[in-house]
Amino acid sequence: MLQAIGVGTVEQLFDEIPADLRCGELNAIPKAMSEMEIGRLMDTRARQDGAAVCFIGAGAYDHHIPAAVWQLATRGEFYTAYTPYQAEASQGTLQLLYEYQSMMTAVTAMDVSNASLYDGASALAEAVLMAVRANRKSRSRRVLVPRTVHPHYRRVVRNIVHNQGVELVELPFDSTGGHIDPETLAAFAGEDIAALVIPQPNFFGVLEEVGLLTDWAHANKALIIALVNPVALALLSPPGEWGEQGADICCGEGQPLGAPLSSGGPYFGFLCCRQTLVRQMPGRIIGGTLDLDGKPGYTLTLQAREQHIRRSKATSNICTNQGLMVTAATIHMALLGPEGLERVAAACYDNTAWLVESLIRLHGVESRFDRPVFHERVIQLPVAAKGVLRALAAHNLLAGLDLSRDYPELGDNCILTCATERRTREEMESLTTKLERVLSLQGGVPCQLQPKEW
Amino acid sequence: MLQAIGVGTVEQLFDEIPADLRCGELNAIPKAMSEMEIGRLMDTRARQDGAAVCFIGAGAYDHHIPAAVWQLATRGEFYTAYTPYQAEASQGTLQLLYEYQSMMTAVTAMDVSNASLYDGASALAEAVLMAVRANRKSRSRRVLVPRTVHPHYRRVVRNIVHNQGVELVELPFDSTGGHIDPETLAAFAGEDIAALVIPQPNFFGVLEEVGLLTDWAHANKALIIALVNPVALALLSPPGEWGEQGADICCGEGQPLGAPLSSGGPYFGFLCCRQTLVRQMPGRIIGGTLDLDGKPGYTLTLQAREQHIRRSKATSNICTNQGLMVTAATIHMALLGPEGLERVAAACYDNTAWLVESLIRLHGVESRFDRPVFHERVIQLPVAAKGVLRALAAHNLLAGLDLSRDYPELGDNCILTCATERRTREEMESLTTKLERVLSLQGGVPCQLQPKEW
Amino acid sequence: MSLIYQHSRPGRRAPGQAPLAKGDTTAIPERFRRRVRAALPELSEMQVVRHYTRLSQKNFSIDTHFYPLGSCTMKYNPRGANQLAMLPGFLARHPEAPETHSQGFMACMYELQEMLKEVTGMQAVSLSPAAGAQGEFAGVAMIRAYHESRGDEARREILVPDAAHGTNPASAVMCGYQVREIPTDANGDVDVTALKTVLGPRTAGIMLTNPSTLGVFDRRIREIANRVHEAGGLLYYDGANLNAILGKVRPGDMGFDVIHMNLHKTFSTPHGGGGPGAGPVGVSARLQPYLPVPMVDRDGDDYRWLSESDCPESIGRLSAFAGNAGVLLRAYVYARMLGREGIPRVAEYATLNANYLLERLQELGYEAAYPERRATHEFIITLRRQARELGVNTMDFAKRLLDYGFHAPTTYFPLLVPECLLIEPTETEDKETLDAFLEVMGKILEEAKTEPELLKGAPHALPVRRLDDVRAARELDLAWSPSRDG
Amino acid sequence: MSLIYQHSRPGRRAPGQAPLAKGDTTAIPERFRRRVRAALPELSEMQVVRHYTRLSQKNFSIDTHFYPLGSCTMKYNPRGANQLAMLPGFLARHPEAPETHSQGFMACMYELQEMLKEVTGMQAVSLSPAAGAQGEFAGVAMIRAYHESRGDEARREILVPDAAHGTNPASAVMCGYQVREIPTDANGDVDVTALKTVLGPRTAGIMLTNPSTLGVFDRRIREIANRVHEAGGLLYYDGANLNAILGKVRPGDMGFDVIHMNLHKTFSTPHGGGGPGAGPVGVSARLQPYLPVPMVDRDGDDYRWLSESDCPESIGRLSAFAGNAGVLLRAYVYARMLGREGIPRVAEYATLNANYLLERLQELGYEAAYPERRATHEFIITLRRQARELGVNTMDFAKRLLDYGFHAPTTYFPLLVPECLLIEPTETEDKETLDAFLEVMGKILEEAKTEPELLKGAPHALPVRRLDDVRAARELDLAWSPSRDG
Ligand SMILES: Cc1ncc(COP(=O)(O)O)c(C=O)c1O
Ligand SMILES: Cc1ncc(COP(=O)(O)O)c(C=O)c1O
Repeated sequence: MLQAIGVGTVEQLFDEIPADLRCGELNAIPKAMSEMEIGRLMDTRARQDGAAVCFIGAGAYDHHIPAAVWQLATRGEFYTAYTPYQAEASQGTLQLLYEYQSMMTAVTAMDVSNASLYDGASALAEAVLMAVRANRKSRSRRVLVPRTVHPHYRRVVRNIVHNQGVELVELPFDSTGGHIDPETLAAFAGEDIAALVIPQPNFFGVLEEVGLLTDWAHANKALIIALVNPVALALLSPPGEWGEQGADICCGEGQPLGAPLSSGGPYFGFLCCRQTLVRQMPGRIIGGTLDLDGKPGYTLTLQAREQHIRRSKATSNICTNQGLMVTAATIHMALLGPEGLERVAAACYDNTAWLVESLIRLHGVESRFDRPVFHERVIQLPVAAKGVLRALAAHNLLAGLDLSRDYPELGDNCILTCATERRTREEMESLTTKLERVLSLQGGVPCQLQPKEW
Repeated sequence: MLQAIGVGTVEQLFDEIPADLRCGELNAIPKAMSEMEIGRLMDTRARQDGAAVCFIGAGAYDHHIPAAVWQLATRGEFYTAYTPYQAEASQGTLQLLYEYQSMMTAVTAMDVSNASLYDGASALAEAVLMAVRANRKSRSRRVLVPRTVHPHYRRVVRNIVHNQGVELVELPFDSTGGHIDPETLAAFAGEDIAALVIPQPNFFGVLEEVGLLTDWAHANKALIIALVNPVALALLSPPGEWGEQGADICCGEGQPLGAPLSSGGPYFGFLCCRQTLVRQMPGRIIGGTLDLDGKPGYTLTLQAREQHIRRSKATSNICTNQGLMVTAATIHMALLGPEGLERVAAACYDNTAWLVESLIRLHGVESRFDRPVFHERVIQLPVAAKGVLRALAAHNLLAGLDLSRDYPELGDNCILTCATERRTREEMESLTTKLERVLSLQGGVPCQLQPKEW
Repeated sequence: MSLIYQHSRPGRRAPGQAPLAKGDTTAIPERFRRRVRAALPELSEMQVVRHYTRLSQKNFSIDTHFYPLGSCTMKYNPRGANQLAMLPGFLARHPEAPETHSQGFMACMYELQEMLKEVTGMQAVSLSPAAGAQGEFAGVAMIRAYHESRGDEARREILVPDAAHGTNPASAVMCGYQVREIPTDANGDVDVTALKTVLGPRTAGIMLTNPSTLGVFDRRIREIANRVHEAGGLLYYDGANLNAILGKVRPGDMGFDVIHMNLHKTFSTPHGGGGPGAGPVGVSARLQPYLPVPMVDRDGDDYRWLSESDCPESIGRLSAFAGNAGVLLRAYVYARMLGREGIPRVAEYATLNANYLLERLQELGYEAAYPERRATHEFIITLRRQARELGVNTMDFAKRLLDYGFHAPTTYFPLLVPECLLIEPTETEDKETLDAFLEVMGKILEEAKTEPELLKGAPHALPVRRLDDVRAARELDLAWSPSRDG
Repeated sequence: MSLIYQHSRPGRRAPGQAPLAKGDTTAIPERFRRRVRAALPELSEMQVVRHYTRLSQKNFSIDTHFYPLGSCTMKYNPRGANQLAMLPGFLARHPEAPETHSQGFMACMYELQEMLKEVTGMQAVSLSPAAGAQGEFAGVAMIRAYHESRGDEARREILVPDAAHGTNPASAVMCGYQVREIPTDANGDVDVTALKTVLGPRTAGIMLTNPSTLGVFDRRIREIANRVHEAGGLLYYDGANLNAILGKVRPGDMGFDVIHMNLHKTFSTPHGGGGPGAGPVGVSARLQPYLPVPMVDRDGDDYRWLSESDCPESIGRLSAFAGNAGVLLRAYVYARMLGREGIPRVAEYATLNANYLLERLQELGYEAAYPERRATHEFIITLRRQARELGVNTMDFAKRLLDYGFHAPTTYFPLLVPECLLIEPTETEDKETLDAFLEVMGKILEEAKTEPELLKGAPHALPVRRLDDVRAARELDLAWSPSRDG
């Protein structure tokens, strides 16, 4: 090959790089390992982390994933293909994505879906930017974001949209219900608001009065951005049917549809909207069409919205999205079907209800909010959550998320707890018993089990 | 569908079964479980068993299996196909098996290979039957089987061949060398022997004098059945090159080529032979041929040897073989290549040598035989092996196989120990240290750690 | 497609797959050493992955095609069973690991033994045979051991119906028996009159499958069982067709003494392009002492192995360890997922699908071999008329089906029905697939009349056209060699 | 191929996949409840498996095809990285698990940060951006935060060469910047004269990739860096092309202030048909305070998270948790397997393969866009002559390649070279594959002359013929609905 090129050494191929810029050996990088060696290392590390029983939800849920999902999604043909730019050589990916779009519109009752964004939080940020672009009736760049939206999501949205001068206004929550009291919106009546975000269920697991909120927004010329859990939608009214007219944009975290917890990613963000807003949508969209012989096929469409065509005028900078996760989600939804998804949702609901009942029987443990939830609940402990969670973790029980950092108004004692369909009665009983023990020890006496600070 | 058939209920379809034979509910079978539930159960059970570090070999070896092997072998197209009866719809399997046959003949230096038998032990039984059929120069049904052949294999061979009146004669081993002393064969000179089995390495890991043995057998009109470890053949002289003429039949356990330990199966038996014996070979054989257009393709061939054509006159009753394991083995060999296989073998050799040196430094621990080995060694302990192994197992170290049951002549103190390329220095050091401790405790004092009997 | 060897280049490697350090082997004496490296292909990891990925796509399989291969029970293999059998803990267990480190695995095996007892109506089960044929060997060897233990040495014959699978006579011969064929009557049942004439003091036993490989349930099974037993023989049940009767009728209740099961059929473990399978055997009380080892026994909360020393009359072990353990784990998961409720449904849907196909094929003009009988989980059609009148044979029909994306049914088996197709749709196929198959079968029948050359030249749409089997057997080409490529 | 919906029948299920017991949800008030079930397809498990198995076979992919898609680095994705990143312990870790239960994962992340620092020559790395474009956003946001922290509010412009990837200008706009395009000179380098005229007090920074997407290494990078810095701007390095220079030259040493890396390219994590990726960012010392959170810090033997409270000047978090953790694990395994020795070899073989293809394509009669230049890991040929003389365009060439089993190179990008193909063979392809590609490229050139219709009508051998993109955009069909089929 060198001969064909007409050079003597491979090094000559780099001769356009100024010699003084060339680097030496990369000494900070360890020496090569064989697959067997790195396998041993990773095995040890994975074992280190993977032992606990998880009652944390807070945006990432421990669902059963059918074995077929990842066995199919990791087939080389799906797994090692690129973005389907050459449609004729990518009908596998393209048809699957079209099917995904179909399933997501079915679940959300919206008109159209894109083919994914990075995750739920960035999907919300894109939805906010999209709403500001799309709302022809509003000239403001103000968007109402309830404090019941996941705190990380609120941060991500701010970090992304503030550069474009979008103003986010926080809506408080009702301290007994844990929801947005529709009354609080009265203060904004008549103001120019581009959009209102409604989480359903909200970060506390609590169900929002989506119908009332949607109708208020539409009456005030604001668009509705629904932020939903797709599994919850098997039981809950879908955004397309909220209020009189339905939500305008709907987004959320796709993780509950076939993505393992996996330290927070890869997951995927989904984004759906009304037909009329489709040209404002960011991300890939797949469309059905015909080939030269009139046979149906699928292709990337509406590319004029995208960065590779529109560059600085694109609806977003997104390019690589979360295709493989969507592949898994599509197979996951196909395996569960409408009834299966409903059973999963119902089992989560039931489990969490059972767990909460069991926990609040303990002395001093209370349910913090009194309104209906889906599969998460804020639980108030009689003592500070931090030490209790730490003690339980030493028993490999991750009992929930400490809310004190993000919601100081709830005090130091509240945790957010979730029991998906994967949690068994035995695990829930064990959590209850261990919590009882920890609380009795911590009622004065310092906890015996003191793993290091986290 | 019932309507099309013309019945009212599915039950009617069973109306030819005499009513009094019909069974009721199968009460001893538990109720259905979902994939999630059985997943939890299996997970618990797998965890229960999978923690130990394994220094047992004795016919099943803990090798590294490249990740690609099983990711490819479990592709639905390989995994869920049947035996390739319809050749045109099975070129994937057929070509792969042809490649497998090619690789096995390369490794063994034999002319032809079949497409697998159940395991190494049954392959040896088939080889014995084949040799008895094939040896035109011998009228006896006597086969010499050294005591250095795996004890389970000897049992399996006997259990299978005794029904056909084949007589197995045991050859003793040399008590210092652990090998077959070629001198012992003098006793059989001039006798009518159909075949001699030569294990290489033998059950003790020891290398046999394959050249001398082969030449003796051929001089005495007996066929040679080589029983070999395919990984060892990367270092050791292949059966096709033993002595002046090479072995006639070669068989063995394919597990070291890509099959996980998996409680003993599925593995696969391989069987190769000289070209002239191919019509006596049992099992599937794939041949290259041409299609109607003259294009090359692959198909099952020499089916006239097989039960589905020849019925009671077939060379064997085998039908379903171990196709998937052969798929894995083929991919495994392709990934390693000649140099990789040699590296694996050399690492095993080196590790075992290192381990043995380390162990025999302990007081009273000795290497039992003095001849060269491949990757296993008989180690003699100063006390009975049983208690020592039990104590080490309590530390999750499986130090080797107790030989007292199968070789009472070696006494109670001998174990067979193996360190494949997967064993690390740390693991070997840990075995040495723990053994030292156990021995010091058992030197009089009974072992502290007494898990229940096994 | 090119062979893997044709991508090989000297010195090419997938370096991460082997140990990076080179072990020192200089101490091995020269006379034991290999002189020339084995001619394995030399490739990069990507070449291997790409080659075998593409190669796999040349297969039909259950995951890609309807595969109505009679007697083979090509039904869907649940992916969960695969995943769970391959959990790292199971894969890592050494067959000689002590019982203390094996309780999880042994619990599964014990429970599988128990479930198989219940499903078959037998007294005891041993799991170790590696496939159906090895199960048959074990079963017949137990029959022999039984007669021998009673000094009944004259029993040298095993009776086998002419419809039997080839493994049946072959297994009997492996056990040192002579085989006598029993004819089938016009309705597909065993010819009892003929049977009576051969039964006698030389009869060691009879091997049957019921429903038979003719796809009918032998209604006189009770009578057959009585006659064989009266003659002093034992009854062997070839369980390859167990799928048809799961939860409906049990071989033990029919009077069988010994049975093997093909877990790779009835219990849906993947066929893997030709295995591995698992062929557990179940026996009535009188054969229990002879069951092959190892087996798992329960002792309070603990499981323990039964081996030669526990079972002195056993026919012994048939594989180095405990058989195809990984296959057994898959079957265990499958049985637990089906459960008590699901097991009879297997037989119901399998039978429903078969009868539907049979009925509709007859409407299309195909001839049933046994038109008066119910189909069981499978059935036979015969193309003798088409062969005679149109000059197209069963093989032509079969190959043409491939062109339409359907795997062919079993052809020319059983041997007694001329030009036959043995069709087994299984319970996991849906009606739309069956209807699509019927549509194609109708089309092919039409083609056979109007364009017979289409059938004779088939397949046309596969990676290769029809392959020359005669050439393959005559000009043996069984392994690649460097000279092959010139 | 039929849609999954077309296999659906009411009431059909894969019952083992959902909980068997029905949870009680009657306590949910009516007004919150869904009234009609979602129109998801209703299928058996086998139908799903068969549908998606067959569907997958309609794709080209690295595991099946040569895929020389320029700028996309379609190289082999080691299967080991996948397997290890999917170990149960890693999959089960909740993103909010306490640090005590995360040390294994965090160790990998920390070491990956360190390795990426070394490879890029930067001071600090944050792993969280989910893909290249999000890395760009993070990088430009840091540039903005830097200027703002100094009160340098007038800098409102980001300079972007006309050859830049579309994400560059789009990301700058997402950060609230105006974009100014910089032209390219005749040799493919940045036009420094033009650059000088636009640099000034409004310049926030410049986004470059070097080697550029024109497949050449900008030899005056030092000068560019100096000029931009002198003007008070910062330099952003689009690391999509890092594969070309691994271990040879480092963006930090070239003078860049911030870089994103596409781990799904350079570190070979699978593209998954469009993601997920990972786009970590590295920075020089002055941008370190602004890195996005979370990051992993080391404290003796323990690892701990750095979040908003530890990094008050951070641009904050860009995803709910820590980005595409599973992708990062794959990249970590890949980097460890390559090691210090293997990393420079990536650049060497990638460059060798590209230069070989470029040379041989020119011999065949193809026109290089920059014939005087060395190819880096990729290069451009232009078909402007063929388009003019033969009336066949780049798209026709691309589609015809598909017929021969090669994925097309990137077409019509970068926009400034007319009728271009951007070709990146990557380091994992072997010479035989490159030669086969060259042979086909020769053939197609011949066909273009003799049978241009073959190209214009291509592809002919794929599951579909050329698809009508215009129709797709005009008659929007973005989701299946029951009415569609009936
Ligand atoms: C009726 C019948 N009996 C026995 C067998 C043999 O089973 P195996 O292939 O598992 O050895 C088969 C399998 O093809 C069969 O169909
Ligand atoms: C040069 C260049 N820059 C940036 C990107 C964007 O990266 P990503 O697709 O990961 O967002 C790409 C990927 O296509 C690229 O090729």
